[in-house]
Amino acid sequence: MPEVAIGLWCIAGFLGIGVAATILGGRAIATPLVYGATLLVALGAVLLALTTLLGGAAPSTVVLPIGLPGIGAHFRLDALSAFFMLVVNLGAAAASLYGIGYGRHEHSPMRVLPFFGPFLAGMNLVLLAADAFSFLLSWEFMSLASWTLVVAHHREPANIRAGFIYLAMASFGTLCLLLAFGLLAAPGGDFTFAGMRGATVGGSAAALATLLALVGAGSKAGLVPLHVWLPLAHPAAPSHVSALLSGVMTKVGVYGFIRIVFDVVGDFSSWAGLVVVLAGGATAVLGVLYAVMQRDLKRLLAYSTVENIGIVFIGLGLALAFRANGQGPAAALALTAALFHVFNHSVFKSLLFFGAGAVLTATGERDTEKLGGLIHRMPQTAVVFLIGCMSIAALPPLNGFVSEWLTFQAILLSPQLPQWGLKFAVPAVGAMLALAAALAGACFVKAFGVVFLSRPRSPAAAQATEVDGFALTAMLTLAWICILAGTLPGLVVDALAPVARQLAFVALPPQAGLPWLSLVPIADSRSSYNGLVIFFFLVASGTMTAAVVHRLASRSTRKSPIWDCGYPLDSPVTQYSSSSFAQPIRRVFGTVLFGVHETVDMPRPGETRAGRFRMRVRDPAWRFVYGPLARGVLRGAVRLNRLQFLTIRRYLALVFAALIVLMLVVAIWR
Amino acid sequence: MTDLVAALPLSPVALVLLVPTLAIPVLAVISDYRLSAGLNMLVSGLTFAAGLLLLAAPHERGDFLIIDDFNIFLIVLTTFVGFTTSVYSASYIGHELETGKLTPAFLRFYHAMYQAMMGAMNLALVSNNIGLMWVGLEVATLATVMMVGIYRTPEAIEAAWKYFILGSVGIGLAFFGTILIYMVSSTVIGAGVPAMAWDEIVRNAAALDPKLLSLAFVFLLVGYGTKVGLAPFHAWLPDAHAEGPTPISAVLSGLLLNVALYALLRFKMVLAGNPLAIDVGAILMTLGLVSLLFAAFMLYRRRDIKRLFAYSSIEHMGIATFAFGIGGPLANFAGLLHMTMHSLVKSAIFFAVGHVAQAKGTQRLADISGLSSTHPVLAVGFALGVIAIVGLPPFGVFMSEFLLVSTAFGRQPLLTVVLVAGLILALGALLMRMQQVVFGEPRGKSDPVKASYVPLFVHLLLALVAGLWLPEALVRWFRGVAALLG
Amino acid sequence: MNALWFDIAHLLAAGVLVLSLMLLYQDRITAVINVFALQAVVLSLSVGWQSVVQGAPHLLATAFIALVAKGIVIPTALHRIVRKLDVHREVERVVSGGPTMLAGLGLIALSILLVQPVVETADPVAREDFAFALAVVLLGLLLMITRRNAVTQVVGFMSLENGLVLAATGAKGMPLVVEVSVAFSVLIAFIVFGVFVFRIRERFDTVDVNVLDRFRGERREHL
Amino acid sequence: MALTVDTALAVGLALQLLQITLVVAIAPLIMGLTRKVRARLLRRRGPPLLQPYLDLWKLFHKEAVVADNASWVYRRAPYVIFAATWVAAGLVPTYATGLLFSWSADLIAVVALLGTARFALALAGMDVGTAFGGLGSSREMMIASLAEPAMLLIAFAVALIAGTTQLSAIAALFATGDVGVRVSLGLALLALIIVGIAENARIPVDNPATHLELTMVHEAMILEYSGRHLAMIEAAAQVKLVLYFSLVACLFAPFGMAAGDKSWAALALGLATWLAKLLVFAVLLPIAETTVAKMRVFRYPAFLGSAFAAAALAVFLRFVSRGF
Repeated sequence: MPEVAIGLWCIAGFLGIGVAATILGGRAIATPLVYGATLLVALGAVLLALTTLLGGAAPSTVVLPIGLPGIGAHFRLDALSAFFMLVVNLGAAAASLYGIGYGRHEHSPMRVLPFFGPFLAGMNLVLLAADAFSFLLSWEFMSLASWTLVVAHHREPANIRAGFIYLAMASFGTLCLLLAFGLLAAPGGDFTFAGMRGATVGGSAAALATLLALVGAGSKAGLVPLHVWLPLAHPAAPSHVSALLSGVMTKVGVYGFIRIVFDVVGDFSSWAGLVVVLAGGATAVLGVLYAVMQRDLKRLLAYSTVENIGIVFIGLGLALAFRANGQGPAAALALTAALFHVFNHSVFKSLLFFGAGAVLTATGERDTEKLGGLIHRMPQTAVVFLIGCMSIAALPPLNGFVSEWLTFQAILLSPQLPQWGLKFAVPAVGAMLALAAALAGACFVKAFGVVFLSRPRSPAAAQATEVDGFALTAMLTLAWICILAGTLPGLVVDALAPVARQLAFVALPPQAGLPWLSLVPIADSRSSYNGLVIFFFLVASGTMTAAVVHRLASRSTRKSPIWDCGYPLDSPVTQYSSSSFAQPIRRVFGTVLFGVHETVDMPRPGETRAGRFRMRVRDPAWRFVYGPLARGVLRGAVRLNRLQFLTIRRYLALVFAALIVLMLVVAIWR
Repeated sequence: MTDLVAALPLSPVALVLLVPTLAIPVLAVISDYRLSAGLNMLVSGLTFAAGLLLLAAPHERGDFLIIDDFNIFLIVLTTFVGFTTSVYSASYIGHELETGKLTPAFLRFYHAMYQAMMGAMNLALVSNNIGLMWVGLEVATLATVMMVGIYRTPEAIEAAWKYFILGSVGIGLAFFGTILIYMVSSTVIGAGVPAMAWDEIVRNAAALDPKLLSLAFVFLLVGYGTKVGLAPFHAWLPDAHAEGPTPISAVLSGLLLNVALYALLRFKMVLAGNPLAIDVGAILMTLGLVSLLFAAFMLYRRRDIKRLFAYSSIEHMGIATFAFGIGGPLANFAGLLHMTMHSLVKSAIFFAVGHVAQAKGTQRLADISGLSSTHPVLAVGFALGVIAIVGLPPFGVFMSEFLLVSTAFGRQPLLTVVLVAGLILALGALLMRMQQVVFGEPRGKSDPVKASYVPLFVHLLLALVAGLWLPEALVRWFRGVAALLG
Repeated sequence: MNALWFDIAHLLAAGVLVLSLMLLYQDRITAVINVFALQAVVLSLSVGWQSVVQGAPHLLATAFIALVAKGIVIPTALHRIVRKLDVHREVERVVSGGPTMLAGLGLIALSILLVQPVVETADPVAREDFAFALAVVLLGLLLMITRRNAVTQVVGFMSLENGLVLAATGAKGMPLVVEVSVAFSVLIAFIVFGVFVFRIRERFDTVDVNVLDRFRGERREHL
Repeated sequence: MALTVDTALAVGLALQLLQITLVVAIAPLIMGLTRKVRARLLRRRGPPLLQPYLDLWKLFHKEAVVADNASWVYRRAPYVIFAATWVAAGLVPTYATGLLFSWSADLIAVVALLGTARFALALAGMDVGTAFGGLGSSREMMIASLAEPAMLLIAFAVALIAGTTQLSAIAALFATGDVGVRVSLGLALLALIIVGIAENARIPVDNPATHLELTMVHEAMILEYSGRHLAMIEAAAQVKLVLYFSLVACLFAPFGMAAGDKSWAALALGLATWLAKLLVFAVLLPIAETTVAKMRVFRYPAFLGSAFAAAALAVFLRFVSRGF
C-alpha cells in the first residue's frame, strides 16, 4: 500500500473517531477514549511522515473516484506534505495526550469531542490533497471543524463573535485561493496540481495568482492585516485546541502558501519575494507589539503566533527572491530556516498554550493582572513554561534561536540579489526581525514574570494547584523537543533536506557528519553555530561557578521579608503589573501605531477617592480596514432596506422601469 | 390535443400530470385532516414514482409535450421535493391545527391547492408548447397565491395580495412575450400549433427575426423573471415566503423559482440559436449580479427568520442566473448544479425553520436563540442547512460555486470579483444569524417539537453526497443540457 | 388581402390605442370606467373583424367574452364598488396629466420604433396590430403606476389585458387564444372581487387602509 | 613547530581556556580602572584600582539575604547570568584568532547569549514582586528592544565587508589591513559604541553609581540581591564590559592579534596588544561619560535611534561604495 493511502487511512481514523464520539455521547469514559484514540492515530501519522521524510521515498499518489466529476480526487504525499504532516500530527499527538487530562474539566464535552477528530482529519487532508477542489474542500472543512471548536463555549457572546469573524475571514481566504486556482487552471481547465504545474500561465496571471495565494493562505496563517480573527478565535477554544489552532493550523496556512506558490505556480518574478518579505517583516513587528500590550495570557500567545508567522514568511519571501534569481543554495537556506521555524513554533507555541491551559484550570484566570506567584504552586508547569518562553524568545541554546539565526544568515546573503529594491529592503527587514526578537524577549519576560513569578495578585492565583500527569507529560515532551532541536539543529536541517531539494532544487550541505555536530549552513568560513557546545559551556560554567562559590565562599542564606528599598508594601497591587510592564514599550512604539492614549486622574491631596488610570489602544487593522468596511456594509443595508417597504404601485413602477430600459436596449441593439 | 391524448394510456408523462390532477377534487372533499394529509403524501409519492419511471422512459416529443434531457431531471427533482415536503407538511400542519392557526376546512383547500400546484409545475416542465408552459406556470402561481393567504392574518392577506397583483402583471407580460414568439415563428414555420412547439422554434431559431425575438425575450424575461424573483421583480417573494405556511415557502423556494428559471432558459436556448438577436448572456449576468448584491445587502436588516431565507433564495437565483449568463459548458454545469442544490438545501432549511418557529412560537429572529441547548437535533439540522447554503463544504453548493467562480474568473474577472463580494456579504449575514439562533443563552419559550426530521436530513444527506460525488448519469445529464444552453 | 379590410382592422386597432390614451387623462373615476367600457367594445369589434379576416370563427367567442365581461359586467360592478365604498370621485394622480400624456406618447413612439423595422416577412396586419397592442399594454401599465386609486389601477390592468387580446388575435392562427381570454377574464374577476372583498378604497397594497398599514410584516416602525 | 594532532588539540584547548579565564580574571581590574579614571576626572581620589576584587571577595563571603517569597529563579539567575556572559566573552576573539571553539558562535550568537543573560536578569528582577524590580526589568527590555536592531545592522555592515559573521574570521581579515579604512566601518563603530554604552548601563543611558531608585535600570533590577548572588551579577557586568571592549577591538582594531600560526611570540604580542587596547578603552569610556549627563528614560529611543541610523547608513553606504 503506498504511503499516501496509509495517510488517508489515518484521516479516515480521525473521522471515525469523530463519529464514535458522537455515538458515545456525553459519557465520562468518552473523553479518555477519544483523546487516547486520536493520540494513537496521530502517532501513527507521525511515524508515517518520518519514514517518508527520512526514507526519501518517491512521492506516492492516489486518485479516488470522488470530487470533481471527470477529474476525481487526487492525493499525493511528497517531502513537503510529509514534513507538514510531521508538524501537524506531532502537535495533534501532544494535544491529545494533554486532552486526556484537560478534557475532564470540560463542562460540555459534546461540543468538543465529536469535532476534535474531524479537525485533525481536515488538517491532514489539506496536506495530502493534490487537486484544487479537494484542496479547497479540505481547507474549508478544516476551518469549519475548527470553528465548531471555537464556538464550543457558546454562552459567552465574545466567543460567538470570534467564531463569526473567524469563519467569515476563513471563507474570504478560501475564495481568494479559489480565484487563484481559477487563474492557474484557466489555460487547460485542469484542476489537478500536476496539470497546473504543466500549464504555463502568463506572467501577470502568475503574479496575480501569487498575490491571491498570499492573501488567501495569509488570512489563514495570520498575516497582518488579515490576522484579526486569530487573537479572537484562538483563545476562545479549549486550551488544547487553542494550541492546535495556534501552533498547527496556522502552519497549514503556511503550507498552502508554499504548495501553491513554490510548487504549483512555479515560475515567478523576484518582486513577489519582495512583497512577501515586507509582509512578513510588518507582521512580525506588529504581531509582537500587539502581544506585548495584551493582558489576557492566551491572547498574548495568539498575537505572538502572528509574530512567528511573520518570521516564517520573511524566510519564505527570501527563498522566493533567491530562487527567482537562480541562487539555489541561498534559497535552500532561507527555505530551511522558514521550515525549521515552522517546526519550532509548532512545538513551543503548543507548549505555551498547554501551560496557559494549565494556569486556566488551576486558577480559572486568563487575565495576567490577576495571576502571579504560580511558580510556588505549580513548579513543574513553571519549569516547562519557562523553557517554552526562552525558546520562543530566541535565546540560545534553545531551538527558537537556531531558526532565527538561520533566517539571519539568509538575510545576510541578500547582497547577492541583483534587484536594488531587495538589496535595500532586506536589511531593513532584518532589523525588523531583530526588533521582533528583542520585543519577543520583553513579551515573554512579562508573560513568565507576571504569571509565575512575583506575588499572587488574586486569591485564585494563591490557591492554584499543579495540573494532572497527562498534561505534564505532554508539556515535558514538548520541552525536551525544544532542547534537543536547539542543541542538535544539524539533524533537523538534514531532515529538511528533501523538502529543500524539492522546492529549491538544492539542499544545504549535510550537517550530521560535521565535527562536534555543529551547524554550518553555507561554508565554514561564512558562519557556523554549535548549540551543543554552547549548551555544554553554559551548563559547565554555571555549575562550576556555583560549586566553587559554595565550596570556597559562603553558602549560607537568610530568609527575610522583602526589602524594596526600605518601604515594602505588602499589597500585591504595588507590584509591577502586566500593563505597567508594557508601558515603556507602549509609549515608545504604540503612540503612533496603535493610537495609544493614557490618562491618569490623581485625587487631590485629602481626596479619598482612588486614583484612576485609563488607557486606550486601538488596533489599526480595525481602525483603518475592517471598521470602515463594516460601517459601509451596514450603511448600504440600511439604504437598500427602504425597498422592503414600498407600495405595490412603486414595485410595479420598478418592473415597468426595468421593462422600458430593456426595451430601449433592444431598440438600440445593432 | 391529439398527441396529448396519444400520450395516454398511462405513460409516465401522463401519470406525472394526471395523478395530481385527479387528486385535486378528492382532496378537496376529504375533511379529516389525517386522512387527507396521508393521501396527500401518497399522491405525491406516486407522482415521484412516476417521475422515476420517466428516467427510464424514452425521449419523445409531440407538439404539446416533450421529454428531453433538460426536463427529465427537473421533473424528478420537483416530484421528489414535492414528496418530501408533503411528508413534512403532514407533521407541520398537525401542529398548526393544535395551535388553531388553521382549520380543517382550510386544510381541504390547502391540500387540493398543493396538488394543483404540483400538477401545474409538472405541466410547465413537460410541455413543449410554449403556451402550455405559460399556462402551467400561471396556474402554479395562482395556486401558491391561494396558499400564501391561507392564514387569513392581515399580513398574510397583504402578502398574498401583493403576490397576486405583481404575479398577474407578470402573467400578462409573459403572455405577451409568448404571443410575440409565436408571431415570429409563425412567419417561418407557418401558422398553427407547430409554431408554438419549442423544439420547432429552436430548430428554426436562426431564421427568425432577431429584433422581434429580442423584444419577445425582454417580455418573457420580465414576466417569468418576476416568478424567478430576480431583483427588481422580486417584491412579492420575501413576504410570500414569510407569511405563508412553511411547507409552501419550501416549495416556493425549492421548486417554483426553479421552474420559472427553467422556462427562461428554454427561451435563452432559442435566442442562443440566433446570432443576430440581443446578447442574452449580458442581460442575465447583470440581472443575476444585481439580484445577488441586492439580496446580500438586504439580508443584514432582516428581523423575520423566514424572510431572511426568502432573500437568500433571491441571492441564489441570482447566482444561478449569473452562471447561465456567463455560459459555456462549465458555467452552465455550475448553474444547473446550483439550481439543484439550492432547491434541496433551501427546502431543507425551511423544514428546519418551520419547526424552529413552531418551537419558539415566533418568527422574530430577536426572540430565537440558544437552540443548540434546547433542541440539539433541530439546531444541528438548521446549522448544517445554513452552512450548506452559504457554500461551505462538504455540501453541493460548494462544488457549484467552486466551478462557477473558478471558470468565471478567467472570462469575466471584474464581474467575478463583484460576484465574490456578494457571496462574502451574504455568507456573513447568514452566518451571523445562524450563530445567533443556534448559540447563546436560550431565550423565549421553547416547546418540544414532535417533528419528523426525516425530510430535513434526507435533503441534507443528498446535498452532502452531491458535494463529494456526483453520479455519472447526473453528470452526463448536466453536460448535455449545458451544451444545449450554449 | 383586400386593402379595405386591412384599413378597417388598422382603424379598429388604432381606436383601441386612442381610447387607452384617453384613459390616461380622465380625472373622474366614472369617466375612467366609461372610457374603459368603450375600449372593451371597440376591442371586441376589432377581434370580431379579425375573426372575419382570418376566417377563424373561434375568435368570435373571444370577441363575445370581451364585449360581455369587460364591456358590460365589470364596468357596472366597478360603478357599484365606487358607490358602495364611496371612493373619492376624483382620481388622485401621482404624476399630473401633462407629463403622463407625454410619457404615453413616448411609449407609443417606442413601441412603433421597436416593431416597425421588422423585415417584411412578417404579415403587415399582424405587424400594425402588434405595434398598437404593445403600446396599449405599456399604457395600461403606465396607468396602473400613475394612479393611486384602486379602481383606476384595476382598469389599468384590464386595458393592459385588452392589449394582450389585441395582440393575440392579431397573430394569425394563434392557438389557445379563446382559453386564454377566458382565463384572463377570470383573473380580472378575481381582482375586482378582491378589491370589493378587501374593501380596498385607495391603493392596491392597503387591504383596508385603516387596518392593514399597521400589519405589514417587518414594518418600518420596527427598524 | 610541528605538532601531532592531539597535541595540537591540547594546545588549542589550552589557548581557549587561557582566553576564557583571562576575560574573567581581568574584568574587575578594567572596571576598577574606569572607576578610578572617572573619580579622577571628578576631582576625587577614587577607590584603589583593585577595589572591585575586594568588593567581590567581601560579597562572596557574606551570607545572602533572600526574600521569603523568592523562588529558585531568584537563586539560580545570578549563575545563569554570569555563565551566559562568560561564555559569550570567552568566544569573542581577544588576543588570537581561530581559537579552538571560535566557530561555535558567531557575532549574532554572541549577542544572543547576552540576550539570554538579560532574560535571566529581567526575570530575577520580577521574581520577588517589588515595584522597583519590575520597573528595572521593563526598562531594561525596552532598551534591549531598541539596541538589538542596531546591533543586527552593525553585524550586517561588517558581514557585508568581511563576507562572514564569524568573529575570528572577520578579525583575521581586517587584521591583514587590505580592507582599508571604510566609511561604513566608521559608522558601524559609532553605532557599536552607542549600543555598548546602552548595554553596559553606562551614562547617559544608565548610571551604575546612582542611588536614586527612579533613575535606575540595571541597579533597580538587582535591588533585592545581596551576598554571593550580588557578587555574581557584578562579576557578570564586569565581564560584559570586557566583552564589549574586546568586541570593538577585534572588529575595528584587530591589529596585533595572533593569526594562523600560534607561535609564542605572536601569542605574547597578541596578548600585550589586547591588554593595551582594553586599557585605552577603559580610560576613554569614563572621559566620554563625564562629558554628558544622564538622560530621561524616554529620550533613549532618540539616542539608540541614532545608533540604528548610523548602522543603517553604514549598510547602505556599503552598497553604494561597492558601486554596482
